[in-house]
Amino acid sequence: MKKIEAIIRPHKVEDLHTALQEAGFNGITVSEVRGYGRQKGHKEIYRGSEYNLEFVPKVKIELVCSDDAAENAIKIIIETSKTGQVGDGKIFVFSIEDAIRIRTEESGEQAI
Amino acid sequence: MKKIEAIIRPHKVEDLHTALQEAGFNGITVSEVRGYGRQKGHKEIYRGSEYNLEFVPKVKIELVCSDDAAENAIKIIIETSKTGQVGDGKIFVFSIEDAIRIRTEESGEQAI
Amino acid sequence: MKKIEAIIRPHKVEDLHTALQEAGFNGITVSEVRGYGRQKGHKEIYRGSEYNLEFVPKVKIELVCSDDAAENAIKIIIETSKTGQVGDGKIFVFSIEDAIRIRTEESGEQAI
Amino acid sequence: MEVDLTQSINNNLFTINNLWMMIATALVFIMHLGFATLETGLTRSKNTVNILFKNSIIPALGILTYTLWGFNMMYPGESFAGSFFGFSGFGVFTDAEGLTPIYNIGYTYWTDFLFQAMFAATAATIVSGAVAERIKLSSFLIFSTLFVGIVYPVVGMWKWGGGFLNELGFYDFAGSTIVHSVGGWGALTGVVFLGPRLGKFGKNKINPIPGHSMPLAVIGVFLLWLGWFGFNGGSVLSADPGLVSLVLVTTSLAASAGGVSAMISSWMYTKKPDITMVLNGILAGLVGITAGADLMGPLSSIIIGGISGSLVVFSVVFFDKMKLDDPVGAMSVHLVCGIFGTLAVGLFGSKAGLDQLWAQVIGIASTAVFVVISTSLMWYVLKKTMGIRVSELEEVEGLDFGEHAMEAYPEFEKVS
Amino acid sequence: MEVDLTQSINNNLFTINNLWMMIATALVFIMHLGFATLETGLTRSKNTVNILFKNSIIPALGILTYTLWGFNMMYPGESFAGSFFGFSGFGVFTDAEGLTPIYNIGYTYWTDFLFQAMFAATAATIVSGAVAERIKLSSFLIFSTLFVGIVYPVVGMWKWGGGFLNELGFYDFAGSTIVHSVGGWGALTGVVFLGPRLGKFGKNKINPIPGHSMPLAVIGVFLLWLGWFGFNGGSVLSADPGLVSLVLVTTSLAASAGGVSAMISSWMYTKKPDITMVLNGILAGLVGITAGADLMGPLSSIIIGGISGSLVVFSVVFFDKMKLDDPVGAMSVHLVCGIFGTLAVGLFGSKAGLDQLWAQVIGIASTAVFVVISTSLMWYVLKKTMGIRVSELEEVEGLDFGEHAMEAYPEFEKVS
Amino acid sequence: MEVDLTQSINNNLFTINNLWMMIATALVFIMHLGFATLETGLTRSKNTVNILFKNSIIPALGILTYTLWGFNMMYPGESFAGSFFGFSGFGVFTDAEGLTPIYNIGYTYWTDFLFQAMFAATAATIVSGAVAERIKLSSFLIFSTLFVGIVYPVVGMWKWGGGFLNELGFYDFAGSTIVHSVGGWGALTGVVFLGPRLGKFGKNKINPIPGHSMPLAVIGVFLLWLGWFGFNGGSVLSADPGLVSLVLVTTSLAASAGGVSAMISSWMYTKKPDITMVLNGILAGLVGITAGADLMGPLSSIIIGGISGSLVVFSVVFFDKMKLDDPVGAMSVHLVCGIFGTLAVGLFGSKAGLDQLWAQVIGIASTAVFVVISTSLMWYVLKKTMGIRVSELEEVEGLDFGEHAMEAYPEFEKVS
Ligand SMILES: Nc1ncnc2c1ncn2[C@@H]1O[C@H](COP(=O)(O)OP(=O)(O)O)[C@@H](O)[C@H]1O
Ligand SMILES: Nc1ncnc2c1ncn2[C@@H]1O[C@H](COP(=O)(O)OP(=O)(O)O)[C@@H](O)[C@H]1O
Ligand SMILES: Nc1ncnc2c1ncn2[C@@H]1O[C@H](COP(=O)(O)OP(=O)(O)O)[C@@H](O)[C@H]1O
Repeated sequence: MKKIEAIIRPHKVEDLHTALQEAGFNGITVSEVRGYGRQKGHKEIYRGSEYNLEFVPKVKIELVCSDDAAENAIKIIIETSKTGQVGDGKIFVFSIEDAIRIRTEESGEQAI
Repeated sequence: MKKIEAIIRPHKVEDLHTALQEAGFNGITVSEVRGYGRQKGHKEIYRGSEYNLEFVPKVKIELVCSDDAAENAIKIIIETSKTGQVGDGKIFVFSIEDAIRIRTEESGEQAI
Repeated sequence: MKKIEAIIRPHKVEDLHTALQEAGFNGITVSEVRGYGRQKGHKEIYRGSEYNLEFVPKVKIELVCSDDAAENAIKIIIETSKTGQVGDGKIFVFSIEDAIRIRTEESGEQAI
Repeated sequence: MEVDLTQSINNNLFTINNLWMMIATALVFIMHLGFATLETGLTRSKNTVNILFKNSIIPALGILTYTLWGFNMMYPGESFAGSFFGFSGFGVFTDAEGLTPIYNIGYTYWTDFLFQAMFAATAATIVSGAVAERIKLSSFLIFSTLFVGIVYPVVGMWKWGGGFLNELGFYDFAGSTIVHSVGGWGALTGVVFLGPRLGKFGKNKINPIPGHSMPLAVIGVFLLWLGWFGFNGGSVLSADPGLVSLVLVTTSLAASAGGVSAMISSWMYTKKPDITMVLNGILAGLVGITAGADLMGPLSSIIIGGISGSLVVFSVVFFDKMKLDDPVGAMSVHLVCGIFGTLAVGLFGSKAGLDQLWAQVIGIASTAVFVVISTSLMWYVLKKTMGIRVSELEEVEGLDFGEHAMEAYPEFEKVS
Repeated sequence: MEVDLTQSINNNLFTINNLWMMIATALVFIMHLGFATLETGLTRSKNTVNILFKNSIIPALGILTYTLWGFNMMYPGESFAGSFFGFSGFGVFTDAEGLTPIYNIGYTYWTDFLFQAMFAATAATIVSGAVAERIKLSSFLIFSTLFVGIVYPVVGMWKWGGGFLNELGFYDFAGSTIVHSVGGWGALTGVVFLGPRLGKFGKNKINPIPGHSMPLAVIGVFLLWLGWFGFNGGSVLSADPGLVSLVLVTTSLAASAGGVSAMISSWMYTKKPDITMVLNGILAGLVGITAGADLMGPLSSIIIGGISGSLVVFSVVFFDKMKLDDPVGAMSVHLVCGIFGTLAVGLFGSKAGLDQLWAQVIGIASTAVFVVISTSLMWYVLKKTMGIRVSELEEVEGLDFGEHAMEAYPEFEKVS
Repeated sequence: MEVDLTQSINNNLFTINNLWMMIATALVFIMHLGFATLETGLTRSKNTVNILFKNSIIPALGILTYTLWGFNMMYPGESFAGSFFGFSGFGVFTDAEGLTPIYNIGYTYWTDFLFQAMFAATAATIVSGAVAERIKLSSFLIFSTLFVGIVYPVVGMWKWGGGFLNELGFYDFAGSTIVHSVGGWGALTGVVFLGPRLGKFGKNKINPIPGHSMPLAVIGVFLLWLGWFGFNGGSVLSADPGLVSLVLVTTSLAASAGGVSAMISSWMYTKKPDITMVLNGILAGLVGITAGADLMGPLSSIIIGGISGSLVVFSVVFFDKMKLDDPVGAMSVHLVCGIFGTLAVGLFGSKAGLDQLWAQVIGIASTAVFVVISTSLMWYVLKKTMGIRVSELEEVEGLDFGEHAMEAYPEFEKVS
């Protein structure tokens, strides 16, 4: 099994979620993060002083799926989250040893 | 060493924390996430329109422990977090290459 | 490639970020977490009752880099985040299978 | 001609008095926002919509009930009043005389009605805080309607409507007993019937459940203090310069002393200065002075406020020990200090004396008996029929989900 | 000597009246904070700085414009007024007479001016809510200045400045039409020209966009209710005890009935009690009673408020169905209930009758025609020249970034 | 008989005047909530409990100190007053005469006292903002008590108590100098003795530290503007229709012009419209007009407000450049605009002239000398004895943990 972590733009979450759902991915976990990368953040102003807000709001998507499904998941993430502008984000792929569904105690691919 | 990530119901955090402590697990990291899965979220209402809040508030627990202790940790998580209702959450297990305690620069199992 | 996760004190984020940037690490992802460990949290008071706030606010830094760069990254994290007091935090190192830049679809070390 | 002049002068005085009473009405009105923000600030965000909902709809329901029958039950007028109960019919209505000094030199019929209507709703709002975070909305709305519509006007009539407490010499200037401890007793029975919030009391352990926003709580207390200028100042029932200004002074001094005394008590008791205690201390001072705000001098006001401020600190701790869970401290503020303030009339100021003290005790006791019994009955019947407490799951997930399917702060990612 | 006494008595009355009018002015002023918090609460946090900015600067701009020419355009005085337009010059100025009962027994020139100036700015604030979360700041500021500076005083003059609507017998006590529906029509054209917020309407689907803070919304509504005591009560233009106190009663009863009726309607319609609907219901009742607050008795007030409260619930749903996106419900509250309230003068209370109803219809229609045409023109020109809507990217990221480079709640880690 | 009538008329006037003064007192009271929310909004959430605590307890402490001796130090009465210092004994007390027009046609003794007591506490609150986020609570409480209890009444006596500044012809209507710049100088010395917040000034770099809640800041400014109606309007010391209404107009025009001018200045300077600058601009206009609010016409008020509004923008930037760290801009608003407003009396309006200007300069300078020296002494002694600054760790973790062991927004998971 694989765990896919994607850091994407916040306003892409809904599209991505819909696309994943349609493709049969039935679970994801989402969290709020701030990112720093090539996209350099906003200039902000406060009481007459400018400063650079280096961290940009991003959303992290975590998706666990079977090895086979990973490629498709990655494709979907790229398709829905790409704008071509700096700051679209990254996808990281990990291998995962086990997954367990707490409710049923099933493990492995049954669990996801 | 293993890293265990569990996505659980928010109100189970305290029980789980107490149980882990009692079992000798001396460190965890907790964060707020939103999950989508079989549990389909609440119907919400706002100004006369209904909509489905698809993402459900969950808490992510991260716990790093020795390979041997992992099984026990998983057992404890299941025990305390299980309600039998859809939405109890998942446990994901990863292998981790190294752990370092910043304060002492110890690494490996000493660090956790 | 490696993924480095560090749990550090919130007020160290800026220093760490500056140091990583200077060392040529061009991207990180940051999120807010709460930690429990040897540092036992504050005594808090509310309406005449004391209680122990066991979870301490921490920040999680996620950094993906090449295998070679990992050591340097770890060194920098330790240097900037260490105060010597209990609660400085932990560094966890994972191996990561792949990284993809959504914008360009590059993968591997090019992506980071 | 001189008669004309005298009448014009009289009319002017009437206009001034009435103006003050209308402003006092507006000030009492804003107390409802004070209660709303205070109670919201001292509870958890998962129950915020629910609390805001209750505090928004109570004034509306209270004013309507008071229009329909409450006013005429509380102030039935001589011809319709007994010593314990009176009623002069449904609805509010006046002829032209009601708008002249003949009705009362201090206010028109309409001002009279609206000022009293704003007062009435505060009693129910006091209960709302104590039963927060676990009560079923529908049951609470029924309880509140009955409470504002029957319990409050009946007790009110005993004193302000010319009933037996008035005849007896009981003194309660602006309602330490008639408003605050009436609300407080209703809160107490509610707390007993409902039981504590889940997780509040462990074995041998009290778990504080901190409120989610201190700024909201502070906004609430300042608005309440402001509103009290109308609550006490308006209870003079005219713009009498000496009396109203004295009342504002005693009110402010008691509030100040209450805040400072609560700060000192809590600082000594827990080793840290506790903002929620200071806030409750200010309110405690305000409730404490309410029964005798027109009878005290500066020093007595400071003493009464100071005692109330300490009382509230230890009372909060005491109720916790008794496992009576009151999220916002309504019982400590309104019941305990309401009782103390009523007694203070017999202990300090121009009416102090044993006879007076005895009259005060009777007033407190008869109110206690009636409100405890009547509200217990109401809670009991509601509990047996529709239930008064939400399910465990709903309580855990928050009443905002369960009762309203809505969130108070629905944003997940701030920038989505 | 008697003349002296009479004059002193008269002066006293003048002082009282003027005092009430100044207080009413302060109460209307605080409505701006009410609008600011209500609109902020009902929109997303990424646009909060923008909304606060608009609502803070509008009263300032409005007061200044009104000083420079607006007041003299709305109240030109007989010698400068036609039936449709009048103007008596730039700036505000008075001689000594303007500070005596000779000017008006109810208020001085300065009080007159300031009370009206506070009113004026509310009309623009109404628009602000409806066009929130997507309008360009600079265009909005220009629109608002023209709206407060020209559109509002012109319509106002038709009735309150002695223009043709006044001659015709049209009645609008405190401005259901002259203030609220003027604002409402401006809101409607703005919404049409701007289009809905991104993501509000999917194919066959309405996506609610919940506001980010219910406590702020509640604070707003209570402050507005409070302010309405000055808005309606001050429109008596003196401290007349009978009339002002009646107006406060009708105002409060309509607000209460509006809230309760909206609660019931929304509870029946969506099966859950919706706090935002209760809040809008209270405002609806207030807007509804505004045209005839001095003509109604308690029962008519409750009926008018009750109808308004239900109207607003179905109106919000209706506008959503029409794909007219109004984040705070300004059109439902101010336009729909403004129209209903104006009609209510012909249907209920002491002026009810077919003739009056007809006059009301003419007043509503002529206001509609003028405001829709003039504001459409303004929106059109602004759209063609500087543009009225922010870029898609800016809307997605929030106007706070784009327009202000600032965040309303900038903290990331609370404890950093 | 005529004498009777005259007296009744007089009594009525007394009642009206006193009513206004009591309302003005309530309005000044609500400024404390304004300061509390403004300062909370413009600082970080980790220090919120601390700021709320200070702003809740200061009015209480201030009112008590003023009761005990402050009032009698500031208004000693002729028999107890020198040119520089006077004192007529401890405590407040009046005989029956103090409640009649014999005391003063404008107010009773009690109203007089309470109005002045509310004023007094504002001076300390001004300091509170400037020293926020790093000062030790206990030291601040001692400083504030001495400041309200000694520094403020001494300077106040110089002018309002009949001291040497009054004899000299110095004019300060409602306290641009006597209240605002007294607070401002205390803020300045505090800032110097404390030093900047950690991380505010890097090498060659100013790091803005954004406040955590813009809605709170906006609530604060609107409440302050509202309160200013009482602050300035009440300083007429009667309900005189012409004068009070003029003062409300000049106050509002200066506030509006201040806001607009700060908007323009900040928009031009930083290329973005800055809400915090608009808010400070409004306050700047209010402080600027305070010294001469009864002397100006509309145009002068707009000019004074406009200049103040720009002044505050550049002053904030200037103090940052001087490495004087003032989280809320208290020095820019209260000190800089307090000085400018005091000078403006000599430059604009009915008292303008070189002699007056000179008197104003003397007033400003003598206040500066006395307050700077006395507060420096206080800060110095406090620093050497108990310390005035929290530890570095405490500052980093937030004063809420360190001083109060409490959080303002304690929720971690909203739904737990
Ligand atoms: N090496 C990295 N490790 C962890 N997260 C990263 C790394 N590089 C980038 N990110 C995350 O990805 C986001 C987007 O990256 P960025 O370089 O700005 O744009 P792009 O992905 O278009 O090249 C960043 O905001 C950050 O959250
Ligand atoms: N494939 C997955 N990848 C990542 N997170 C998942 C996945 N499936 C479920 N989750 C997380 O687990 C939570 C619970 O899952 P759900 O399917 O609702 O219930 P259950 O665990 O009882 O089957 C979800 O809300 C989501 O946060
Ligand atoms: N076994 C663990 N698994 C996951 N996170 C941990 C673990 N141990 C500690 N942490 C995280 O590291 C933080 C610091 O650890 P702590 O034991 O308090 O201090 P130190 O790192 O100085 O020994 C904790 O607050 C927690 O977030």
